[in-house]
Amino acid sequence: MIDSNQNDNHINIYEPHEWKHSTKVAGVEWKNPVGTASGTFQYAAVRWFYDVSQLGAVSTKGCSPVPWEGNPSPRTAEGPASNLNAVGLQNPGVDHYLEDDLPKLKKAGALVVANVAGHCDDDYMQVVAKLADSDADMLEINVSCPNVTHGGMSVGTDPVALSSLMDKLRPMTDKPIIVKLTPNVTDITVPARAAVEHGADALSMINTVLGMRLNIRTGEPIIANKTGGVSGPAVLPIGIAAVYRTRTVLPDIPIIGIGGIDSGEKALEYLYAGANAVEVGAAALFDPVAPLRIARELDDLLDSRPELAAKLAAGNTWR
Amino acid sequence: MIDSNQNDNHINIYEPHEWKHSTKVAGVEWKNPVGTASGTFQYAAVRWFYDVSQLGAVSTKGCSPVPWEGNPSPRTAEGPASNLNAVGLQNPGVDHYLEDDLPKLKKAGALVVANVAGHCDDDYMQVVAKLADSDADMLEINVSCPNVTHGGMSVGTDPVALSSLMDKLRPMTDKPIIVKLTPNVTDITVPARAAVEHGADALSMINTVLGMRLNIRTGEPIIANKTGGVSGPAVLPIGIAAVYRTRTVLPDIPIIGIGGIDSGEKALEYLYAGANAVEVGAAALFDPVAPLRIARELDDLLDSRPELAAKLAAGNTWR
Amino acid sequence: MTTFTPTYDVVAEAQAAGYFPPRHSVEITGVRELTDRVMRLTFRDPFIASHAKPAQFVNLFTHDDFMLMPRPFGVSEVEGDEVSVIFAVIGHGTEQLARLEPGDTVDVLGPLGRGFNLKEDANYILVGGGLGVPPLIYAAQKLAENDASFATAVFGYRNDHFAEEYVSRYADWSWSIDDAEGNVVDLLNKLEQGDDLKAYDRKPVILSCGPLPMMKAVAAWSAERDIPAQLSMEQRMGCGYGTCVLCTVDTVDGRLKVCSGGPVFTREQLGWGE
Amino acid sequence: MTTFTPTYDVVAEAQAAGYFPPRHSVEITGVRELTDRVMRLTFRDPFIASHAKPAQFVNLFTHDDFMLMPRPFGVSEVEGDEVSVIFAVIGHGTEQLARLEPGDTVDVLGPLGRGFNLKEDANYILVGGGLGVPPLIYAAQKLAENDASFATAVFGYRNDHFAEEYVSRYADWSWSIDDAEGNVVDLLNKLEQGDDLKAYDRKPVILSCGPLPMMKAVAAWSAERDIPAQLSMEQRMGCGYGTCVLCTVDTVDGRLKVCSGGPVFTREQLGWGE
Ligand SMILES: Cc1cc2nc3c(=O)[nH]c(=O)nc-3n(C[C@H](O)[C@H](O)[C@H](O)COP(=O)(O)OP(=O)(O)OC[C@H]3O[C@@H](n4cnc5c(N)ncnc54)[C@H](O)[C@@H]3O)c2cc1C
Ligand SMILES: Cc1cc2nc3c(=O)[nH]c(=O)nc-3n(C[C@H](O)[C@H](O)[C@H](O)COP(=O)(O)OP(=O)(O)OC[C@H]3O[C@@H](n4cnc5c(N)ncnc54)[C@H](O)[C@@H]3O)c2cc1C
Ligand SMILES: Cc1cc2nc3c(=O)[nH]c(=O)nc-3n(C[C@H](O)[C@H](O)[C@H](O)COP(=O)(O)O)c2cc1C
Ligand SMILES: Cc1cc2nc3c(=O)[nH]c(=O)nc-3n(C[C@H](O)[C@H](O)[C@H](O)COP(=O)(O)O)c2cc1C
Ligand code: FES
Ligand code: FES
Repeated sequence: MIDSNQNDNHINIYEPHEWKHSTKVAGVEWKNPVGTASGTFQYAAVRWFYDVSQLGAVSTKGCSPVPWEGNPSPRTAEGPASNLNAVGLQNPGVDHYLEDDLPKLKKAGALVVANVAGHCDDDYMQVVAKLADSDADMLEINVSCPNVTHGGMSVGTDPVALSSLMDKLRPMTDKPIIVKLTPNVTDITVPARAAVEHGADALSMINTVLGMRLNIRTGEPIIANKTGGVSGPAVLPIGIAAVYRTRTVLPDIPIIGIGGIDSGEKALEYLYAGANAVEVGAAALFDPVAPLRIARELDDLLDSRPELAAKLAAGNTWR
Repeated sequence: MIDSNQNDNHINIYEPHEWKHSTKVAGVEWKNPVGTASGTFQYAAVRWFYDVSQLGAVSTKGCSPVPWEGNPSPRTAEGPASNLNAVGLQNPGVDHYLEDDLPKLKKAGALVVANVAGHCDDDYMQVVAKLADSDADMLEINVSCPNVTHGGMSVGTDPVALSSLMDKLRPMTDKPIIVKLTPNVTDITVPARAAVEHGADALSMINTVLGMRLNIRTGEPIIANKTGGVSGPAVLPIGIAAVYRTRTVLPDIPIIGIGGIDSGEKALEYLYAGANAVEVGAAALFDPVAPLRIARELDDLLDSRPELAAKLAAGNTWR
Repeated sequence: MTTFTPTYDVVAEAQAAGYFPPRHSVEITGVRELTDRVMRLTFRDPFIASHAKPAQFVNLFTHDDFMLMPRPFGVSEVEGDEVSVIFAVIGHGTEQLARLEPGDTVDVLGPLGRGFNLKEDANYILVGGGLGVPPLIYAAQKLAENDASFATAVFGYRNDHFAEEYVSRYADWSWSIDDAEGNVVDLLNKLEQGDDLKAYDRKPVILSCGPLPMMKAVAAWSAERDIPAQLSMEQRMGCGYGTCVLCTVDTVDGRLKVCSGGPVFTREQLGWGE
Repeated sequence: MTTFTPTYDVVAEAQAAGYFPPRHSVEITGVRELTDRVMRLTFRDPFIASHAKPAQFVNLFTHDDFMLMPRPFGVSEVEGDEVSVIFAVIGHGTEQLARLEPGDTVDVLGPLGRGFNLKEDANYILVGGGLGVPPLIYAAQKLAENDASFATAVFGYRNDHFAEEYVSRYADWSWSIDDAEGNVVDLLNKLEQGDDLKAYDRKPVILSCGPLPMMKAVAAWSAERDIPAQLSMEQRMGCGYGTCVLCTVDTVDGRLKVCSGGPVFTREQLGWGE
């Protein structure tokens, strides 16, 4: 019997750990390259499972100017090796975020990426205005939300709309702005370039992929919203391609790779594709401690890759 | 022990079978709603495994005006619950197709969907011209190939280019033309409408999803072509959403659902999403007889769904 | 290759560090088919056994990597360090769980959610329907430990009364009905008429779990009588521990998470039967 | 839930209908670790056992639904109705296959591809490197059945000579070398000088399988001496049975499928060593 599976290599994630390999995203140092992905991390839930300060960063749930109630239930369905979601960005709003989540996370020692949602440009501006003076370390603009300023399409699918939104947001804050891109476009390098040319300090990708499941007993959609966003292992190759292709076009912009990461090996694959860091989403739904486990696995994998590790620590990338 | 798994319900696919539930696609009757997807079916390989006349249809490998040598190897990699491919449309050309594959398939009693590939509009026209007088039952235009007439992008991503291509092809033949769409677009209903408004008799979707894998031992892409197309179970929700959304916009056009089908249940899910028929791709790579097994499973599932079955047989759909 | 399951004792490590155990692997110790497509599965898990409260649930995970999402089930009994759940085979996940055999392992996360509030000494009327019954068995089991409270089980089944054997071990009184005979509200009315819902001077409190229409009817029934009602809800879940907001139910306080705000909500919270 | 494996005898059904068996489930009867991360796996499959030719291969499938693609391995020995393969653990798929135990099942499709042409009575010089060795063991086994032909095994290993035990059962002469000592071409030269590659009056024919650089060197070596060479190639595969064109190799006749045009190609087809 050969026993080389990574899961059998006992990593005790609860033991104090000296992180060996840091990264830098838009000038901000992360103690390791693994963060959580927005919408799959709530401090109030995760704090019972591990010390959130151990992560490279935490990207918090998309934050809107006022509380949003999101979509009706059911909000989720399962795909092969994936999860579909249609939360509809339910969140208690930016004021609650500033009073509750953010101070708690900062007190807990987390590096906080505040994810921003909006249904129109003004929504984004209101949230960014309030976050500008906050303790958030970085802002992540989720441009996958349906946007009424731009006719219902998401800003992320329209480079002109994205440019104009960035022109409004960029002057509002000195904090690093990460633009989080949707894969539901013909060519992701187009909005990527628009975002960067209009002031983005970094990009993160991918958000969820448009998908749907039906119940074959009823013949009807499982999710009340009908369609949802696919995430989890199934989307890994889509995310890798997005990062790699964007890196080819934009050699210098920091990129956070997201999509289907459930192991240190897959996080590493994103780094080889040209990412400076990664965020872990759905894997945390299936096991609360997944992001920390992945961070620890990656820390060990980087030991034998000093060239890559050195590049990351310096704020550079493999490609 | 409960034993209700469909795989334990013994279906002997080699026994003669009277198909109970037919479908109609653009006026052409299929003896059952399950065909093979282009590129995953070669008669010379499959004939050893089952009687190909038992399928609803067979969509043959993309055919070009002259032999194409395709991409260098390696051409494939694995994703979670998926396969990535970058064949680059290697095929022996339309003349060989007309002399060899097509007559053999017709002699074997198959209903043949001839898939057409092209790197420029002229390629497509040459192939369609030759197929127009052939024994092929339907033509399927693969508009996911990179196209030089339209600046290297695939025609499927550009509704204007697609319309102009269809305007050229439509007058060339009375055979039903199926346009096969790529999911790598912002909104698949846009090329879908363009195709239908310019003469398509039916649509098939989805082609493969853009993806990539890297080797973490070398840090380099696994596939020589770097990126490839993702297919197999992982893409199921993406294909379902494409069919459902297109059906919403185009209530009457026949649609062939493709993507991630590996069981009768998943084929059925596409029918509920609004498809008139389905094609099975990657599942046939993992088991040669998968398309026939799926057809038999679906035939049984439709027994208890007389309303759906009646609609399909009449050329209508669930939605 | 997402097997999250470590082969070492991650529960002990987590607890030693002051944290709640993550997903971990446990051994199946018992499997029983109670009736057609209804299974009782028992696994060894000292942590869950000693912490679970009635109406709390556990996430079970299949070994099939196509099905990564949690399958939540209410704890239905605890004996020593063994935990039982009772579930219906309704889809591919429960089909796979139904195939497990003693000695096999399964991944689990829990106990999760907020259980029933059983602090008050009362006559708890456990109104269950179908696969809402299992958590109420556990409520009866816990109530049996408290001499000052009573448990009256009022269960409705589709046909076979598959859980009577278990609930009768613990409940002070146990009644049941099936679809051929009527529904649980019919049964409640009959019992009320026969004075069978009274337990000495104890105040009645309804604990209910079952299909939505049944629970709404029970809520209305209890509202008419001004009996407090705690209702355990079901919703498709993404995580089961409060991190994804995929499992909401509409309440008078807005959309709340079933997995961490519930699964138990009061009639007032749901705004039902008023 | 894509388990393609029926629990009934699909092989018999396919054969009865005149077809080649589809993917089916077989029982593991033996597992041995030959050296660090090199395993020998034996399974019972009367069909493959009676049909496989040397250099033909079988697709094995993992039980992990993340890894749906076939893992092709050359048949390395057949005894009765049992078939053995020898493989290196290089990735997650082979890791999982290495964990199988006797009594477990595994899905298989085969035998696939075109094997070596052994029709001519000759002295077959089996030149293998690393994990190219297993199919050559089977070539030796088949050649041992023909008194008019000889088999001279010339194997190169990285370090441990893990397959000598098996090949020595069948080959008429068996030589090996490892990286510390040199490569197979060094060994071929040495054997040639010592006249050890001659077998009476039999014409030499090279059968080779191993890493690409080794096979190219062997092709050059054989071309210089005008010895015919059949080379068994490796390529990432999608289907293994000729339906997807994912497994090509560049030949003088264009890009051919390794799985059905090969895996065995002549030196001339590959245009090597001319
Ligand atoms: C708090 C809670 C407690 C529960 N307790 C029990 C119990 O004690 N006994 C019992 O038989 N059932 C119980 N259920 C329902 C049980 O979780 C589902 O029947 C089960 O998850 C179905 O899984 P499947 O793979 O067979 O179905 P599939 O339809 O194949 O599952 C697909 C996805 O949908 C989810 N899903 C499907 N149906 C339901 C449902 N009714 N509720 C929640 N998620 C669903 C699955 O979890 C999975 O993520 C409970 C549900 C919740 C939320
Ligand atoms: C005709 C043929 C015969 C073979 N015979 C043997 C043998 O007898 N012994 C042996 O040890 N190996 C043999 N191989 C190589 C063997 O197939 C791979 O080592 C194995 O598939 C790797 O699987 P993995 O999951 O561990 O690797 P992963 O890298 O995790 O696999 C990912 C994908 O890549 C494919 N892949 C990776 N490496 C190779 C490779 N070298 N060749 C082909 N596909 C690959 C896998 O099949 C899988 O589809 C043969 C290959 C071919 C084509
Ligand atoms: C339940 C859920 C909620 C999400 N909510 C948000 C969100 O509020 N803002 C956002 O930018 N992305 C959101 N996402 C997308 C994830 O952050 C991530 O981009 C995506 O899930 C792909 O990564 P994964 O495959 O690791 O999950 C959400 C994803 C899930 C599964
Ligand atoms: C190896 C391979 C080759 C393919 N070649 C073609 C092709 O020539 N023409 C085409 O229209 N689609 C081609 N496809 C796409 C499939 O027909 C199908 O649309 C896609 O794989 C999604 O279906 P699946 O998930 O069932 O595989 C190919 C797919 C694969 C896997
Ligand atoms: S299931 Fe994730 S918050 Fe409830
Ligand atoms: S692997 Fe499919 S044709 Fe060779």
